[in-house]
Order: sequence, then structure tokens, then C-alpha cells
Amino acid sequence: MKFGAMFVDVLRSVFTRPATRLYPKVRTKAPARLHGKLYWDPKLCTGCTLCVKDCPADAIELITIDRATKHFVMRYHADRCTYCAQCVVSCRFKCLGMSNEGWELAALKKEAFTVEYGSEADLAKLFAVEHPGEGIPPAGEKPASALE
Amino acid sequence: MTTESLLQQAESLLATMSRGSTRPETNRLDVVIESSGLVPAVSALKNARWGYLTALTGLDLGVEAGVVEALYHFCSDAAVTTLRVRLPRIGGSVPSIYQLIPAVGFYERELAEMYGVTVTGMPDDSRLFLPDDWPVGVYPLLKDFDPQSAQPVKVPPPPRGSSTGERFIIPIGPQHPALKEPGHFEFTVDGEIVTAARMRLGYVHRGIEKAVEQRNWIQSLYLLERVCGICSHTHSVAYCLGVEQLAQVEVPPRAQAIRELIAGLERIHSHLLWLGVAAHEAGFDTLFMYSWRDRETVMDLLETVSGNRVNYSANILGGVKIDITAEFAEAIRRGIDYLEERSRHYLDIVTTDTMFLQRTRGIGAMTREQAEHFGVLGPLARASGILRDVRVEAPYGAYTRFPISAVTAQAGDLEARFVVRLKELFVTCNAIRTILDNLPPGELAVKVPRRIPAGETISRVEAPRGELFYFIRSTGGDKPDRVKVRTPSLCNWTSVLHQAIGCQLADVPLLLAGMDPCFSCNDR
Amino acid sequence: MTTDPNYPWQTVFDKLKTWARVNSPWAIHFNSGSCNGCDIEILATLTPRYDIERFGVKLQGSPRHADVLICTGPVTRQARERLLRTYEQMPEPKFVVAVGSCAISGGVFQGCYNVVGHIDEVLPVNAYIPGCPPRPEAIIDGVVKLLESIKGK
Amino acid sequence: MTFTDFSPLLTILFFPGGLFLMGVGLLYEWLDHKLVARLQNRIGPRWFQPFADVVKLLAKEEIVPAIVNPYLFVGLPLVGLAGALTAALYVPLMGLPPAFNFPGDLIVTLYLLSLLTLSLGLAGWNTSSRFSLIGATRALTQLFAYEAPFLLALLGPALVARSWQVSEIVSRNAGQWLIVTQPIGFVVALIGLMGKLELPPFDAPEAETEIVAGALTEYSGRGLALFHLGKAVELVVGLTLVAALYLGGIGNPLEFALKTLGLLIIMAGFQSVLTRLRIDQTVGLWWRYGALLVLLQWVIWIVWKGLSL
Repeated sequence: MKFGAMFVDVLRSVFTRPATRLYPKVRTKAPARLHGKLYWDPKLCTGCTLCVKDCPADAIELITIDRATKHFVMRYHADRCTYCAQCVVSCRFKCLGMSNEGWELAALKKEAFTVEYGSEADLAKLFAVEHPGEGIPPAGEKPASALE
Repeated sequence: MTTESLLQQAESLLATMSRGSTRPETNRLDVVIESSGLVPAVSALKNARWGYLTALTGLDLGVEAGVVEALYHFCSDAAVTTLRVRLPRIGGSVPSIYQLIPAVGFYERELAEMYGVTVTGMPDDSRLFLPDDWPVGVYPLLKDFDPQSAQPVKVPPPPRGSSTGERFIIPIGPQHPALKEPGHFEFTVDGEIVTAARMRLGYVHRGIEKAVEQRNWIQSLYLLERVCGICSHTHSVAYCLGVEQLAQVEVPPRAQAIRELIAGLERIHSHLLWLGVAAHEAGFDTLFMYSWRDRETVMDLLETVSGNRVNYSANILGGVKIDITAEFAEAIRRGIDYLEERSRHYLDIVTTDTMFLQRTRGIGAMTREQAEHFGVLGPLARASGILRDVRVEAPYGAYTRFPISAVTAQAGDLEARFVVRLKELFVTCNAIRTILDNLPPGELAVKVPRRIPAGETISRVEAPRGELFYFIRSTGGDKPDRVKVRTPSLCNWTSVLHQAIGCQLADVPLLLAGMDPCFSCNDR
Repeated sequence: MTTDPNYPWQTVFDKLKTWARVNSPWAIHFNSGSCNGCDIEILATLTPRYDIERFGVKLQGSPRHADVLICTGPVTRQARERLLRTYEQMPEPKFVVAVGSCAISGGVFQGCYNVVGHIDEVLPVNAYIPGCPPRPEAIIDGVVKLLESIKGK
Repeated sequence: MTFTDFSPLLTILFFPGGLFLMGVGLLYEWLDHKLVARLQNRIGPRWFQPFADVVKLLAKEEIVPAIVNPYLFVGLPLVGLAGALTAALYVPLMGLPPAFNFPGDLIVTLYLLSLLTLSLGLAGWNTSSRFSLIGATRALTQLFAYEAPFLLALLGPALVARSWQVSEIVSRNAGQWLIVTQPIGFVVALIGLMGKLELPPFDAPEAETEIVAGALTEYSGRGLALFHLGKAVELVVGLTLVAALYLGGIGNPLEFALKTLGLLIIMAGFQSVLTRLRIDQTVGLWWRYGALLVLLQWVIWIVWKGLSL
């Protein structure tokens, strides 16, 4: 039986620095394997949609621009994503990956969470289809990496 | 006794009630009985002290078959005996076995509200998981359930508990600082003494068991992982084991070892988390802060190894996603050494600190008989001297190669629960070291077909809170037909609510914390 | 206190109020159907490694004391009314933060029969923190972004 | 120099009463939180944290529940704060002689200090939310538990000085470290102060995990801020009293500030290493050990005095 068994720890804390990390002032690098935001390489994709089928949260949409020439746009919903990386495992052509840097995703508006990946020309085509009569958006209006 | 002789014993015990029995898997006996034979069959098993009731699964065989089944699963070591009661889809009825096994109360209420089966003689037939505004006569787990039919109905507001006379009701939850998760309790107090306890679940009920039927086998894995954010890995392991048994694929030994390794790290994180929360409930914030500070060590390890801090997604069907390289192994060893030293220190604190012992020693004591009577599982049972640990009783996966020894204590009070959980950390640390020293080489995963062969299987896994039970049924499609999840918390509630009566109100939060409740597990 | 905008003390008072609000966001946490993952990460932000008390954030038990409602999980049918009631009990000005993918969009629980939807279908949300669950650092990041936005108002 | 030379109004409103006192109180509160945080191996709040908290609460909407008596709801926090502020006028704040004094002011001070707990209890009863009711019951139970031992412990120095006037006791006992001759009294007084302030481990009346925020559960905005300020003021007054009576008088302001700081550090240490006591354990502790030990010390002291005469 002891009175104040944590005294040792408490005393030690007086002479050591706090365990607190000073985020956001000081930022430590996230581990290499961290499952952050998804990224997609349009060049390798064959449009098999296995990633879409296996996604547990409907976070990925693959929009076909031109099936024959394998032109697609990927619409990724960071707010639905569960960061499980099943899509990365399911993809046979290694065109998906998860970044270990894109994890500070907080935003004040939900619109920021929908990201479109694809070549600039494909993105412009998609925009023209979805927003008829608005003309081609100026470059940089809807950048591929809106979350960064 | 071997599994085989246990099953033979069960078969002979049930011979008079049996309407046909099968052996679907080597460790399972499936006995079809009439609903009138249920009470004699359960008494026969109970009187012979054959295992314990582990779960009650409802099963809808579809509109064409016109049959709903109630499966009563009994486990004794690795042997599982299932009593299968066939009932008509509409108007089916089974007798309640609450008088024999009080732990069945929650399961029977679940069966009644999910399948519309009448359970005659239930002591409490109020809503368990479904919301108050759920229409009468709509049963979500039936195959022809239409979500449109479940429109909210008007309910009279619950009578506001009066504080007249001696009935003074303290509501705890669903939003309450003592509960990080929503559940609702009503403690009737006389001064500071609790005289009655009631509980309402269902605030976290999302309907995962139904949702699984609409998702393919792979999607279901991640959905089930999110049944609970604390023991997420054990849920996915239980599901993977079941699916792999159905698909009859052999998971590579390396993958099995990595699964056990992650499960070990998860157990450390869960127990340290619990230690902190329990200390916080007792008003000992410094212990909370220190145990959570040290817990960050294991969180870092998990994040480094798997990429996520909480829902690791380490498993895929047929193996694991992640490999443990030599560099990671070294980091894990270092972390484990530190954590083991700290755990010894915490064990010292919870067993010697005078003020803390005043809040734990002799409080909520549960004898071995009581624990058996209430069907308690996990550390709660082990603190009362019952060796109930699936990893020891029925080793699965890598536990056959890297066996683990169970920790038990005799006192059954809150202090014993602290001691059992902390000592489990030492055992776990040693197991992790053994695995790291003998990590088998080879593949990480084998291919599992997208369509799983038809069949039924049971997988049992030891979660940090106790035995986790999965019943999985496939009809050969690309989606599961039924996944039943029975989590340890649900089994432990009955005992804790009984213990609360006669306790001080101030002891209630600690008593609730003592069983390490997980509402998201309960409610699914 | 007068409300005349020409009154010179008014701007000083307003500045003081905003300063106090930004530096003392007391929070209350409501889980309306989450898997627990976000909840333990929120709790982890209080502990020595992250120590969100640095920013003046304190976790309160009573909604009457809180300024920020931290919501986790999709909204289940049974929890919906309680979530609304907790929000109504909070005194003005109040802010809502949705933590975790399923609080923002339903995440994996989209289409479950007992899930009403995500948080912003029930309450006005001021900041979203996606992740499953977000790392404690990401939660701090979200809180800082929310405080920045209050400052700007 | 005494402060009675100044206009009494100035004394009461700004220095050493009123604003100055609240400022010092909040600073001490920050110190307490910061110390506990450091002992828990974390950084803790910034220095202006309590000020921001109070200003924010004052600027917030105040919800008056429908079932309460609104006059009591609004009035009780004022009474509590006023009690604590008035008590401050009779103690040697910051090492300066008390602003007012009269024979027997020690007793009056102690009762004024209890006013905060009493109004807290009444506020809890008035709100009649279930958590508030239990919080109020516990607060009042605790009041009756520590009040007598605390009083007995502070009367020890008075007995030595043969006066019940704070300024008299302080000047007659100047230089005498009564902590040495009356250690039990000192410990009981310090722990009694922690009980009075409902600091851990005596925070059962506001035990978050059991009864949310106790008597204050329904308070928001201004009422909460005033109770908060009252606690802060009481912290300063209590520390001043214990330091002045037990730690060798007031000396100069700097020396005195250091003495109170030392007491605060000891209190922070107690707060971090001890587990919350149940209310029945608190009562048992005070009556079984606190009161009896102080009485025992009195007996020893009287016998010793009698022998040496």
C-alpha cells in the first residue's frame, strides 16, 4: 500500500520536457505507409473498374471520356473514403496509390473534398458535358489536386 | 477431452430431442430440433455442464423456402454444437430459455425484433436495437425487408422520470461524459445507493448485418472492420477466417503470423486505452494521461506498419496487405520493451496506490459461479477465475504455432480486472517477440474467388474484450447471405447491470468501465 | 452595453469578444453512431502527445458550457433526436465540427437502414475533418481552421 | 501604510478588491492548471486562458431554464462572488496589510468564504436538473465535512496569538513558522482549502464522469463566469490565509508571493497524484482523521503551554 504511487512519474515530468508535439507549429513527417489521400495515374488505367467495385464507401467514380482510347476521369470523394487502400490492392495495373502527405484534409466547405483526376483535356471535356454552355474553364480553375 | 469426444457427448445428450443431426465441419455438430424440444435440449446441455451458450443466430432462408431458423450455438473448447429450430416465416414462436441461461435475454430480444419470431416467456420484451419510432411488424433482417416500409411512426414521448418519493432516476447517456459512446442507462437511486438499473441500446445501431447482404465479400470486410474502432482488426480477422474456411483456402503462415502480431499490438492499444478511461472514470486523470501517452507508442507502431492508426485494414481475404520488414521488426521490439516496462509500473500503481484501491478493491466483486451463471466472457470472466479465452481453448490461425497462456485472477472485483488486463499485456508482449523471432517466410496472401462456395461456417476469435463470434453463410454468390456478429460486450452487460444494484452511484461509472463496454460492438 | 455602432467602445468590445471566443473554444462531443475510432482519436488529442488544451480547447460534459459540438459518425435514427437536443441546449454562439468520413458523407455506412444520413443533414456544420478516422494531428488542423474562420468573421 | 487612507470605494472596486483581485485569481488559476498539466507531462494552457474563458462566458448567451426561479438563478452567482470578494478585504492580500479589520474578522472571513459553496448548493437546488441536485447535495455534504476541521485548523494560529483578528495574528506571529510547531494543522488547513475549492481529489460535487458538471450543469454564460471568478478569488484568499497564518507571516510582497506559490505547487502535486474520493469517503476522511487530529494537536499544544508556564 502506497500513498500517491504515481509520485515518481509526476516528479520525473518536472525535470523532463513535456511529451507534447507542437503541431501545427512543428510538423513531423508522417510514416511512409500512411494512408492519406488517393492519387491516380491516368496513363496506366485500363478502365476495369475493379477499384470502384471493391470500394466499400463508393468513394471512387470512374467516368469514361473515350472507352476505345482509354481516356477516363476519376472523381474521388475524400469525404467518403475510408483510407483502407483496398482499391490499391485491387488495381492490377498499379495506377492507384495513397499519399502519405495528403492527410490534413479539413475544410470548411464540403465541395473541397471532391477531386477530379485526369489529363487536362479530359477534364475540360468532362466539364463541358457537366456544365453545358459555360465554356471551357480557365486553366487552374478546377485543378486536379484541389486538396493540396 | 478432445473435440471429437465432446461432440459425441453432445450428440448423445441431445439424442432424444434430435430430428436429425449433421457434422458440417470437423468441430461442429448441427442438431435440428422442434421448438418444443428446445427447453429440454438446453437443460440437457446445461445440466451436463456442456460448454456455454455463445450466440443465438436468426436466419431467413428466403420467401420461397418459407422458413426462419433460430440457431442456438453452444461452445465447449473448440467444439460447437448448434441447436437448429426451424420455424414458419410468419408467426413462428420459440419458448424463452431465460430461466436456464440469463445471458440469452438480449439475444432473444434481438431475434424477436429482427425476425418477428415470438419468444414466449421473455421477462423483458422492449426494443433493444431498433429505434423507438420503428413501425411494429417490420423486421429488418428478413430477406424481403423493404426500407421504405420502415418510415418513422409517431411515438408518445417517454414519461419523464419523476423524482417523487424514493424513486429518483439518474439518466446516464446517450450524451454523457462517462460514456464516450451513446448508450442510455437509468439508475434509480436512494440517496447515493443504486436500487435499480435499466439500459437502452440501439443509439449506434446502424444495421451492419443487413448492409453486409448488399455488399460484396470484399466490401463487407471493411464494413465489418468498422463495427468497432477499438478492436477493428479482430473483427476483420474473424470475418476473414470464416470466409477463408468457406472458400477452403489456406492462408500462408506468414500472413497468419502477421495477423496475430497486429492483433497483439491491437490488444496492447486496447488495454492501455481502457486503463486510461477507467482511471478517468475513477477521477485519476494523471494515470489517464500517462497511460495514453505511452499508448501513443503502440499507435505509432501500428500506423507505421499498417498506414492507419485505428482501422488498420491490414487484412485482405486470403492474407494480409502489409509485410513486416526487419526494420519494422526492430522498431516493434523497441516499442514493446518500453511498453512492457511501463505496464509493470502501471500494474504496480493499480495494486498499491491506497486511494485508487479504495475505488477498486472489493467493488463489483463477481464470484466464479455468478460469472458462469451470467455467461460472462473475456477479461471479466478471467478476473473471476474462469479460463475463457478462444486463443487457448480453440486456437485459430497462428495461435496454433505461437500459443499463448491465459491470465486469470480469483477475486473477481475491479482490481482483479485491472490486474488481468495488465498481466495480459506481458503475455502479449512476449508473444509478439516470439513471432518476430520466428516470422515464417513466404507469401502474404493467396487468391480468394470473388464468389464464395455455398455453406455455413462459424469463426471465433478472442478480441481484447472477449470472445467474438461470427456466423457466416454463403449461397454461392458474390455477396454474403448472412453474417451474424455476436460481440463480447453484449454478453457482459447482464452481469454488470446486476452488480450495479446496491453500489454507490459514484462507483457506477467505474463499474461500467470495468467491463470495457463497447456500444458500437453491441449495436452494430 | 450599448449596441450603437458609432460608439467607439463597441469595436473594442467586439474585438475582445472575438479574441475570447477564438481562444476559449470549449467542446462537447457527441457520437451519433460512430464506430468509436474517431471518438478515441478525439480523446487522444487531449492527452500529453497532442494536448489540445494548448489552444484552450476543453472537453465539457454539459452542452450548456460548450461552444463547439464535435460530432462523429453517421446519424442513426435513435440518436438523431438526442443530437438535435444537445445542439439546442448549447448557448449561442455555437459551432459544429463533423469528424470522420462517415460524419461527413455516411462513409461505409451509406444506405444502412437505421442511418438517417450524415451530420449536415441534421445540423449546420462549420468545419469538416475527413479521415477514417482522422489522425489527431488532422483533428487539430481542423480545429485550427475552424478558429481561423471564427477570427475572420 | 494602510489602505484605509484611500477612498474605500477605490479599495473595494479596484485595489485590492474587485478587478485586481479577480485578475490575480485568474492568474493563480492558470498557474494551477499549468502546474497540473506539467506534472501530467503536457504543456497545458496559455497564460491568458482563464481570462479568455471568462470574457467568452460573459459574452455568451445565458439560457435560463424554464423551471427555475429566475431571480435566484441570476442572483446566486453574484452572492457567491460578492462573498469571496468581501472575504478578501480582511486578509493580507499579496503581503499587504488587510484593507479592513476588526476583532474577530477571522471567523467572518471563513464564513464569507463558505458563502460561495452555499450559493453553489442553492443554485444546484434551484436548477433542479437531476445532476445539479446531486451535485448540490454533494457540495453541501462536503461543506459540512471540511468546514469544522478547516476552522479548527485555522484557529490554531489564532490560539497562539490569542487574537481572532487576522491582522493581529499575523503581526504577533510574524516570523514564527507555525508549520513547524503545528504541522497537522497546516496539512488539514491546506487540504481543507482544496476541499473548499472542490479541487481533485475532492471534486465529487462536480465529478464529470458521474454527474456531468454537478450544480453548475445548467448554468451557461454569465452565471458560469461569475461562479468561475468566485472560485478564482477564493483560491487567492484561501492561499493568502494559509500562508499568512502558517508560513511565518507576510514579510514583504515578493516573499509572500513565493510562499503562496509554494502552497500552490504542493496543491498541484496533490491534485495530480490522488484519485477522486467518493463523497462518503470524503466525509469519513474529514471527521475520522481531519477533525480528530487537529483537536489532538490542540490538546498537545495546550498541555505543553500549561507545562511551560
